[in-house]
Amino acid sequence: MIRALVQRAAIDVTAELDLHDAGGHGASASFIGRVRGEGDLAELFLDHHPVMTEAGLADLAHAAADRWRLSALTLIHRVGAMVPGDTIVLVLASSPHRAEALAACEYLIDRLKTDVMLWKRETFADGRVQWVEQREGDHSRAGRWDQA
Amino acid sequence: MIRALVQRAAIDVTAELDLHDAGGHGASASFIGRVRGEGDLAELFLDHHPVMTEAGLADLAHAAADRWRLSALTLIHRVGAMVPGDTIVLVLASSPHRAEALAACEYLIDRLKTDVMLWKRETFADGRVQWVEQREGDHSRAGRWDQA
Amino acid sequence: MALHIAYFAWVRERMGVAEEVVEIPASITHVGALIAWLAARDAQGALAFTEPQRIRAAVDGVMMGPDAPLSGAREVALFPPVTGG
Amino acid sequence: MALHIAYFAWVRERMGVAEEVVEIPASITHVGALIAWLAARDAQGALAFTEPQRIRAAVDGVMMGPDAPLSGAREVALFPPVTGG
Repeated sequence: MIRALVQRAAIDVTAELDLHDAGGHGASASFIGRVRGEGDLAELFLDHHPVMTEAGLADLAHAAADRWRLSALTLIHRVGAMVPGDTIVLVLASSPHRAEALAACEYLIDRLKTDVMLWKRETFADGRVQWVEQREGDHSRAGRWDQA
Repeated sequence: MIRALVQRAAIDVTAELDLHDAGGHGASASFIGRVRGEGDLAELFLDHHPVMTEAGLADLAHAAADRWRLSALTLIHRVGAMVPGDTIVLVLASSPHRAEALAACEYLIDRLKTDVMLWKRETFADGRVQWVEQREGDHSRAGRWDQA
Repeated sequence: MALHIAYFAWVRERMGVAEEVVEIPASITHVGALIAWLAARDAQGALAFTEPQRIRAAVDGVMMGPDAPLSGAREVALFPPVTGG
Repeated sequence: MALHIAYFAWVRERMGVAEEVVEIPASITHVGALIAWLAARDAQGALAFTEPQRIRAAVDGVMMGPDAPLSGAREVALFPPVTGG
Protein backbone atom coordinates (compact mmCIF):
# COMPACT_ATOMS: atom_id res chain seq x y z
CA MET A 1 0.00 0.00 0.00
CA ILE A 2 1.42 3.36 -1.05
CA ARG A 3 -0.65 6.46 -0.30
CA ALA A 4 0.67 9.88 -1.40
CA LEU A 5 -1.85 12.65 -0.91
CA VAL A 6 -1.95 16.43 -1.11
CA GLN A 7 -5.05 17.69 0.63
CA ARG A 8 -6.73 20.81 1.99
CA ALA A 9 -8.57 18.84 4.67
CA ALA A 10 -7.09 18.22 8.11
CA ILE A 11 -4.87 15.13 8.30
CA ASP A 12 -6.52 12.36 10.32
CA VAL A 13 -3.43 10.77 11.87
CA THR A 14 -5.39 8.16 13.81
CA ALA A 15 -7.22 6.92 10.71
CA GLU A 16 -3.94 6.60 8.83
CA LEU A 17 -2.29 4.80 11.75
CA ASP A 18 -5.22 2.40 11.89
CA LEU A 19 -4.63 1.49 8.24
CA HIS A 20 -1.05 0.55 9.07
CA ASP A 21 -2.02 -1.14 12.32
CA ALA A 22 -4.43 -3.41 10.46
CA GLY A 23 -1.69 -4.54 8.10
CA GLY A 24 0.14 -6.70 10.60
CA HIS A 25 3.45 -4.94 10.00
CA GLY A 26 6.18 -5.51 12.56
CA ALA A 27 7.30 -1.90 12.73
CA SER A 28 5.81 1.48 11.90
CA ALA A 29 7.85 4.65 12.03
CA SER A 30 6.06 7.94 11.73
CA PHE A 31 6.76 11.61 11.56
CA ILE A 32 4.19 14.29 12.28
CA GLY A 33 5.03 17.87 11.42
CA ARG A 34 2.91 20.64 12.90
CA VAL A 35 2.67 24.35 12.23
CA ARG A 36 4.76 26.16 14.81
CA GLY A 37 3.49 29.36 16.34
CA GLU A 38 6.82 31.16 16.49
CA GLY A 39 7.05 34.91 16.15
CA ASP A 40 3.29 35.40 16.56
CA LEU A 41 2.42 33.43 13.45
CA ALA A 42 -1.32 33.68 12.86
CA GLU A 43 -1.66 31.68 9.63
CA LEU A 44 0.48 29.52 7.42
CA PHE A 45 -0.71 29.23 3.83
CA LEU A 46 0.76 26.61 1.50
CA ASP A 47 0.40 27.18 -2.22
CA HIS A 48 0.79 24.13 -4.46
CA HIS A 49 0.62 23.09 -8.09
CA PRO A 50 -2.46 20.88 -8.49
CA VAL A 51 -0.67 18.32 -10.67
CA MET A 52 3.06 18.67 -10.01
CA THR A 53 2.93 18.75 -6.21
CA GLU A 54 1.06 15.45 -5.93
CA ALA A 55 3.21 13.89 -8.65
CA GLY A 56 6.33 14.92 -6.74
CA LEU A 57 4.97 13.39 -3.56
CA ALA A 58 4.17 10.14 -5.36
CA ASP A 59 7.67 10.08 -6.88
CA LEU A 60 9.21 10.45 -3.42
CA ALA A 61 7.04 7.67 -2.02
CA HIS A 62 8.04 5.32 -4.83
CA ALA A 63 11.72 6.20 -4.44
CA ALA A 64 11.51 5.20 -0.76
CA ALA A 65 9.62 2.01 -1.59
CA ASP A 66 12.35 1.10 -4.09
CA ARG A 67 15.09 1.76 -1.59
CA TRP A 68 13.74 0.02 1.52
CA ARG A 69 11.59 -3.05 2.13
CA LEU A 70 8.34 -1.39 3.12
CA SER A 71 5.04 -3.13 3.56
CA ALA A 72 3.04 0.11 3.68
CA LEU A 73 3.79 3.78 3.15
CA THR A 74 1.66 6.86 3.71
CA LEU A 75 2.71 10.38 2.79
CA ILE A 76 0.18 13.16 3.30
CA HIS A 77 0.85 16.86 2.92
CA ARG A 78 -1.70 19.44 3.79
CA VAL A 79 -2.01 22.62 1.68
CA GLY A 80 -4.02 25.81 1.96
CA ALA A 81 -4.52 27.83 5.14
CA MET A 82 -3.43 26.43 8.51
CA VAL A 83 -3.01 27.76 12.04
CA PRO A 84 -0.33 26.92 14.64
CA GLY A 85 -0.74 23.40 15.99
CA ASP A 86 -2.26 22.02 12.79
CA THR A 87 -0.65 18.91 11.39
CA ILE A 88 0.97 19.90 8.11
CA VAL A 89 2.65 16.63 7.13
CA LEU A 90 2.45 12.96 8.01
CA VAL A 91 4.97 10.29 7.04
CA LEU A 92 4.16 6.73 8.04
CA ALA A 93 6.38 3.85 6.97
CA SER A 94 5.80 0.22 7.92
CA SER A 95 8.15 -2.69 7.45
CA PRO A 96 8.91 -6.05 9.00
CA HIS A 97 12.26 -4.47 9.93
CA ARG A 98 12.46 -1.49 12.26
CA ALA A 99 15.68 -0.09 10.76
CA GLU A 100 14.08 0.13 7.32
CA ALA A 101 10.90 1.76 8.62
CA LEU A 102 12.96 4.35 10.51
CA ALA A 103 15.32 5.07 7.62
CA ALA A 104 12.49 5.47 5.12
CA CYS A 105 10.64 7.82 7.46
CA GLU A 106 13.70 10.00 7.98
CA TYR A 107 14.54 10.02 4.26
CA LEU A 108 11.02 11.04 3.33
CA ILE A 109 10.71 13.91 5.77
CA ASP A 110 14.12 15.26 4.76
CA ARG A 111 13.17 15.08 1.09
CA LEU A 112 9.73 16.56 1.66
CA LYS A 113 11.33 19.57 3.28
CA THR A 114 13.27 20.42 0.14
CA ASP A 115 11.94 18.66 -2.93
CA VAL A 116 8.20 19.00 -2.76
CA MET A 117 6.66 21.75 -4.83
CA LEU A 118 5.17 23.97 -2.18
CA TRP A 119 5.34 27.64 -1.36
CA LYS A 120 4.81 28.89 2.18
CA ARG A 121 3.27 32.22 3.11
CA GLU A 122 3.27 33.39 6.71
CA THR A 123 0.79 35.87 8.15
CA PHE A 124 1.60 37.30 11.57
CA ALA A 125 -0.61 38.64 14.33
CA ASP A 126 0.35 42.21 13.43
CA GLY A 127 -0.85 41.71 9.84
CA ARG A 128 2.61 41.34 8.31
CA VAL A 129 2.72 38.84 5.43
CA GLN A 130 5.79 37.18 3.96
CA TRP A 131 6.57 34.38 1.54
CA VAL A 132 9.17 32.03 3.01
CA GLU A 133 12.52 31.80 1.26
CA GLN A 134 14.33 28.51 0.73
CA ARG A 135 16.42 27.42 3.71
CA GLU A 136 19.98 26.22 3.22
CA GLY A 137 19.94 23.88 6.23
CA ASP A 138 17.24 21.72 4.75
CA HIS A 139 19.17 21.34 1.54
CA SER A 140 22.32 20.14 3.25
CA ARG A 141 20.30 17.65 5.32
CA ALA A 142 18.50 16.24 2.30
CA GLY A 143 21.83 16.12 0.44
CA ARG A 144 23.05 13.42 2.82
CA TRP A 145 20.84 10.90 1.05
CA ASP A 146 22.47 11.43 -2.33
CA GLN A 147 25.76 10.15 -0.99
CA ALA A 148 24.33 7.16 0.87
CA MET B 1 6.60 15.70 29.88
CA ILE B 2 8.42 12.39 30.21
CA ARG B 3 6.29 9.24 30.41
CA ALA B 4 8.04 5.86 30.81
CA LEU B 5 5.60 3.02 31.44
CA VAL B 6 5.70 -0.76 31.64
CA GLN B 7 2.18 -2.10 31.43
CA ARG B 8 0.16 -5.28 30.90
CA ALA B 9 -2.71 -3.36 29.29
CA ALA B 10 -2.87 -2.73 25.55
CA ILE B 11 -1.03 0.41 24.44
CA ASP B 12 -3.44 3.14 23.32
CA VAL B 13 -1.37 4.77 20.60
CA THR B 14 -4.04 7.33 19.71
CA ALA B 15 -4.38 8.55 23.29
CA GLU B 16 -0.60 8.94 23.57
CA LEU B 17 -0.42 10.77 20.25
CA ASP B 18 -3.18 13.10 21.39
CA LEU B 19 -1.10 14.05 24.44
CA HIS B 20 1.76 15.05 22.13
CA ASP B 21 -0.57 16.70 19.63
CA ALA B 22 -1.98 18.93 22.35
CA GLY B 23 1.47 20.15 23.31
CA GLY B 24 1.99 22.36 20.28
CA HIS B 25 5.28 20.64 19.39
CA GLY B 26 6.65 21.27 15.92
CA ALA B 27 7.64 17.68 15.26
CA SER B 28 6.74 14.28 16.64
CA ALA B 29 8.59 11.15 15.62
CA SER B 30 7.17 7.83 16.65
CA PHE B 31 7.97 4.18 16.47
CA ILE B 32 5.39 1.44 16.92
CA GLY B 33 6.61 -2.12 17.31
CA ARG B 34 4.10 -4.94 16.88
CA VAL B 35 4.27 -8.64 17.58
CA ARG B 36 5.08 -10.41 14.33
CA GLY B 37 3.34 -13.67 13.48
CA GLU B 38 6.33 -15.36 11.89
CA GLY B 39 6.74 -19.11 12.07
CA ASP B 40 3.19 -19.70 13.33
CA LEU B 41 3.72 -17.73 16.52
CA ALA B 42 0.62 -18.08 18.70
CA GLU B 43 1.68 -16.07 21.75
CA LEU B 44 4.51 -13.84 22.84
CA PHE B 45 4.99 -13.55 26.58
CA LEU B 46 7.24 -10.90 28.08
CA ASP B 47 8.55 -11.44 31.57
CA HIS B 48 9.82 -8.38 33.43
CA HIS B 49 11.22 -7.31 36.78
CA PRO B 50 8.56 -5.19 38.49
CA VAL B 51 11.06 -2.58 39.68
CA MET B 52 14.14 -2.83 37.49
CA THR B 53 12.35 -2.94 34.13
CA GLU B 54 10.48 0.31 34.70
CA ALA B 55 13.57 1.94 36.24
CA GLY B 56 15.56 0.95 33.13
CA LEU B 57 12.92 2.44 30.87
CA ALA B 58 12.91 5.68 32.86
CA ASP B 59 16.73 5.83 32.72
CA LEU B 60 16.62 5.48 28.93
CA ALA B 61 14.01 8.20 28.63
CA HIS B 62 16.06 10.60 30.73
CA ALA B 63 19.24 9.79 28.78
CA ALA B 64 17.43 10.76 25.57
CA ALA B 65 16.01 13.91 27.15
CA ASP B 66 19.54 14.89 28.23
CA ARG B 67 20.95 14.29 24.76
CA TRP B 68 18.34 15.96 22.58
CA ARG B 69 16.08 18.98 22.98
CA LEU B 70 12.76 17.25 23.48
CA SER B 71 9.54 18.92 24.52
CA ALA B 72 7.77 15.63 25.26
CA LEU B 73 8.74 11.98 25.39
CA THR B 74 6.65 8.85 25.79
CA LEU B 75 8.07 5.36 26.14
CA ILE B 76 5.64 2.53 26.76
CA HIS B 77 6.49 -1.16 26.79
CA ARG B 78 3.87 -3.81 27.11
CA VAL B 79 4.59 -6.97 29.12
CA GLY B 80 2.71 -10.22 29.73
CA ALA B 81 0.94 -12.26 27.06
CA MET B 82 0.44 -10.84 23.56
CA VAL B 83 -0.68 -12.18 20.19
CA PRO B 84 0.59 -11.30 16.70
CA GLY B 85 -0.46 -7.81 15.66
CA ASP B 86 -0.47 -6.43 19.22
CA THR B 87 1.52 -3.28 19.81
CA ILE B 88 4.42 -4.22 22.06
CA VAL B 89 6.28 -0.92 22.22
CA LEU B 90 5.65 2.76 21.54
CA VAL B 91 8.27 5.47 21.34
CA LEU B 92 7.02 9.01 20.81
CA ALA B 93 9.44 11.94 20.82
CA SER B 94 8.42 15.55 20.25
CA SER B 95 10.66 18.51 19.66
CA PRO B 96 10.59 21.89 17.97
CA HIS B 97 13.24 20.38 15.65
CA ARG B 98 12.51 17.40 13.46
CA ALA B 99 16.08 16.08 13.41
CA GLU B 100 16.13 15.83 17.21
CA ALA B 101 12.74 14.12 17.40
CA LEU B 102 13.85 11.58 14.79
CA ALA B 103 17.24 10.93 16.36
CA ALA B 104 15.78 10.47 19.85
CA CYS B 105 13.15 8.08 18.52
CA GLU B 106 15.74 5.95 16.73
CA TYR B 107 18.10 5.98 19.71
CA LEU B 108 15.35 4.88 22.06
CA ILE B 109 14.08 2.00 19.98
CA ASP B 110 17.62 0.74 19.42
CA ARG B 111 18.35 0.91 23.13
CA LEU B 112 15.04 -0.66 24.09
CA LYS B 113 15.84 -3.65 21.91
CA THR B 114 18.97 -4.43 23.91
CA ASP B 115 19.06 -2.69 27.27
CA VAL B 116 15.63 -3.10 28.73
CA MET B 117 15.20 -5.86 31.24
CA LEU B 118 12.75 -8.12 29.47
CA TRP B 119 12.64 -11.80 28.64
CA LYS B 120 10.64 -13.07 25.67
CA ARG B 121 8.94 -16.45 25.48
CA GLU B 122 7.42 -17.64 22.23
CA THR B 123 4.63 -20.20 22.00
CA PHE B 124 3.91 -21.61 18.55
CA ALA B 125 0.74 -23.03 17.02
CA ASP B 126 2.09 -26.58 17.39
CA GLY B 127 2.56 -26.09 21.14
CA ARG B 128 6.32 -25.62 21.02
CA VAL B 129 7.61 -23.09 23.58
CA GLN B 130 10.98 -21.34 23.59
CA TRP B 131 12.65 -18.53 25.46
CA VAL B 132 14.28 -16.11 23.00
CA GLU B 133 18.08 -15.80 23.13
CA GLN B 134 19.85 -12.45 22.86
CA ARG B 135 20.42 -11.35 19.28
CA GLU B 136 23.82 -10.06 18.18
CA GLY B 137 22.43 -7.73 15.50
CA ASP B 138 20.58 -5.63 18.01
CA HIS B 139 23.71 -5.18 20.07
CA SER B 140 25.78 -3.91 17.16
CA ARG B 141 22.99 -1.51 16.19
CA ALA B 142 22.65 -0.13 19.70
CA GLY B 143 26.45 0.09 19.94
CA ARG B 144 26.47 2.82 17.30
CA TRP B 145 25.18 5.28 19.87
CA ASP B 146 28.13 4.81 22.20
CA GLN B 147 30.47 6.18 19.57
CA ALA B 148 28.30 9.10 18.51
CA MET C 1 -0.23 31.27 -30.25
CA ALA C 2 -2.65 30.74 -27.34
CA LEU C 3 -0.87 29.67 -24.19
CA HIS C 4 -2.20 28.74 -20.79
CA ILE C 5 -0.08 30.38 -18.06
CA ALA C 6 -0.38 29.53 -14.33
CA TYR C 7 1.19 31.60 -11.56
CA PHE C 8 2.07 30.51 -8.02
CA ALA C 9 3.00 32.06 -4.69
CA TRP C 10 4.06 35.72 -4.83
CA VAL C 11 4.15 35.65 -8.64
CA ARG C 12 0.40 34.88 -8.54
CA GLU C 13 -0.22 37.62 -5.98
CA ARG C 14 1.69 40.21 -8.03
CA MET C 15 0.02 39.19 -11.29
CA GLY C 16 -3.36 39.42 -9.62
CA VAL C 17 -4.57 36.22 -11.32
CA ALA C 18 -3.90 32.52 -10.74
CA GLU C 19 -3.98 31.68 -14.42
CA GLU C 20 -4.78 33.14 -17.82
CA VAL C 21 -4.86 32.21 -21.48
CA VAL C 22 -2.77 34.65 -23.50
CA GLU C 23 -2.16 35.13 -27.18
CA ILE C 24 1.59 35.50 -27.49
CA PRO C 25 3.45 36.94 -30.51
CA ALA C 26 5.20 34.43 -32.78
CA SER C 27 8.52 36.04 -31.84
CA ILE C 28 8.21 34.68 -28.26
CA THR C 29 9.74 31.23 -28.74
CA HIS C 30 11.18 30.31 -25.34
CA VAL C 31 10.47 30.62 -21.61
CA GLY C 32 12.89 33.48 -20.96
CA ALA C 33 11.34 35.55 -23.75
CA LEU C 34 7.86 34.87 -22.37
CA ILE C 35 8.90 36.16 -18.95
CA ALA C 36 10.43 39.30 -20.50
CA TRP C 37 7.28 39.82 -22.58
CA LEU C 38 5.03 39.51 -19.51
CA ALA C 39 7.30 41.94 -17.60
CA ALA C 40 6.88 44.49 -20.40
CA ARG C 41 3.15 43.91 -20.90
CA ASP C 42 1.73 45.75 -17.89
CA ALA C 43 2.36 46.97 -14.34
CA GLN C 44 1.49 43.58 -12.80
CA GLY C 45 3.98 41.84 -15.06
CA ALA C 46 6.64 44.42 -14.31
CA LEU C 47 6.13 43.82 -10.57
CA ALA C 48 6.08 40.02 -10.79
CA PHE C 49 9.05 39.66 -13.11
CA THR C 50 11.32 42.47 -11.97
CA GLU C 51 13.96 39.87 -11.04
CA PRO C 52 13.67 37.15 -13.71
CA GLN C 53 16.55 35.17 -12.17
CA ARG C 54 14.24 34.46 -9.20
CA ILE C 55 11.59 32.89 -11.44
CA ARG C 56 11.29 29.16 -12.04
CA ALA C 57 9.25 27.64 -14.85
CA ALA C 58 7.57 24.36 -15.65
CA VAL C 59 6.36 23.56 -19.17
CA ASP C 60 3.54 21.03 -19.19
CA GLY C 61 4.48 19.86 -15.71
CA VAL C 62 8.24 19.58 -16.23
CA MET C 63 10.76 22.00 -14.73
CA MET C 64 12.53 23.91 -17.49
CA GLY C 65 15.21 26.59 -17.82
CA PRO C 66 14.75 29.96 -19.58
CA ASP C 67 15.99 28.52 -22.89
CA ALA C 68 13.21 25.92 -23.03
CA PRO C 69 11.17 26.25 -26.25
CA LEU C 70 7.47 27.07 -26.13
CA SER C 71 6.51 25.33 -29.38
CA GLY C 72 3.95 22.65 -28.63
CA ALA C 73 3.54 23.78 -25.01
CA ARG C 74 0.04 23.77 -23.56
CA GLU C 75 0.75 25.15 -20.10
CA VAL C 76 3.58 27.20 -18.66
CA ALA C 77 3.77 27.57 -14.88
CA LEU C 78 5.78 30.47 -13.45
CA PHE C 79 6.73 30.67 -9.77
CA PRO C 80 9.45 31.48 -7.23
CA PRO C 81 11.87 28.78 -6.00
CA VAL C 82 9.88 26.26 -3.96
CA THR C 83 10.16 26.45 -0.19
CA GLY C 84 9.45 22.77 0.46
CA GLY C 85 7.12 21.13 2.93
CA MET D 1 20.34 -15.40 57.00
CA ALA D 2 16.88 -14.97 55.48
CA LEU D 3 17.06 -13.84 51.87
CA HIS D 4 14.34 -12.96 49.40
CA ILE D 5 15.13 -14.55 46.01
CA ALA D 6 13.21 -13.74 42.78
CA TYR D 7 13.48 -15.79 39.60
CA PHE D 8 12.68 -14.72 36.05
CA ALA D 9 12.09 -16.26 32.62
CA TRP D 10 13.22 -19.89 32.28
CA VAL D 11 14.93 -19.79 35.66
CA ARG D 12 11.52 -19.12 37.20
CA GLU D 13 9.92 -21.90 35.16
CA ARG D 14 12.59 -24.42 36.14
CA MET D 15 12.49 -23.41 39.80
CA GLY D 16 8.71 -23.76 39.79
CA VAL D 17 8.28 -20.57 41.86
CA ALA D 18 8.53 -16.86 41.07
CA GLU D 19 10.05 -15.99 44.43
CA GLU D 20 10.86 -17.45 47.81
CA VAL D 21 12.36 -16.50 51.15
CA VAL D 22 15.20 -18.87 52.02
CA GLU D 23 17.36 -19.30 55.07
CA ILE D 24 20.89 -19.57 53.71
CA PRO D 25 23.91 -20.92 55.62
CA ALA D 26 26.42 -18.39 56.93
CA SER D 27 29.04 -19.90 54.61
CA ILE D 28 27.16 -18.58 51.55
CA THR D 29 28.66 -15.10 51.34
CA HIS D 30 28.44 -14.13 47.66
CA VAL D 31 26.17 -14.49 44.62
CA GLY D 32 28.16 -17.30 42.96
CA ALA D 33 28.03 -19.39 46.12
CA LEU D 34 24.29 -18.81 46.40
CA ILE D 35 23.77 -20.09 42.86
CA ALA D 36 25.88 -23.20 43.59
CA TRP D 37 23.98 -23.77 46.83
CA LEU D 38 20.61 -23.55 45.03
CA ALA D 39 21.88 -25.93 42.32
CA ALA D 40 22.80 -28.47 45.00
CA ARG D 41 19.63 -27.99 47.07
CA ASP D 42 17.08 -29.89 44.96
CA ALA D 43 16.17 -31.13 41.48
CA GLN D 44 14.60 -27.78 40.50
CA GLY D 45 17.77 -25.94 41.47
CA ALA D 46 19.92 -28.44 39.59
CA LEU D 47 17.82 -27.89 36.45
CA ALA D 48 17.75 -24.10 36.70
CA PHE D 49 21.43 -23.63 37.51
CA THR D 50 23.06 -26.38 35.46
CA GLU D 51 24.94 -23.70 33.50
CA PRO D 52 25.78 -20.99 36.05
CA GLN D 53 27.65 -18.94 33.42
CA ARG D 54 24.25 -18.30 31.76
CA ILE D 55 22.80 -16.80 34.94
CA ARG D 56 22.69 -13.08 35.63
CA ALA D 57 22.03 -11.59 39.05
CA ALA D 58 20.78 -8.36 40.55
CA VAL D 59 21.22 -7.56 44.22
CA ASP D 60 18.62 -5.11 45.51
CA GLY D 61 17.93 -3.96 41.96
CA VAL D 62 21.53 -3.55 40.81
CA MET D 63 23.19 -5.91 38.34
CA MET D 64 26.05 -7.75 40.04
CA GLY D 65 28.67 -10.36 39.14
CA PRO D 66 29.12 -13.73 40.91
CA ASP D 67 31.64 -12.23 43.34
CA ALA D 68 29.16 -9.72 44.71
CA PRO D 69 28.72 -10.07 48.49
CA LEU D 70 25.36 -11.00 50.00
CA SER D 71 25.89 -9.27 53.32
CA GLY D 72 23.18 -6.67 53.79
CA ALA D 73 21.27 -7.82 50.73
CA ARG D 74 17.47 -7.91 50.94
CA GLU D 75 16.61 -9.30 47.49
CA VAL D 76 18.59 -11.28 44.97
CA ALA D 77 17.11 -11.67 41.46
CA LEU D 78 18.39 -14.53 39.30
CA PHE D 79 17.62 -14.74 35.58
CA PRO D 80 19.00 -15.50 32.09
CA PRO D 81 20.58 -12.74 29.96
CA VAL D 82 17.83 -10.29 29.01
CA THR D 83 16.45 -10.50 25.48
CA GLY D 84 15.43 -6.86 25.23
CA GLY D 85 12.20 -5.29 24.06
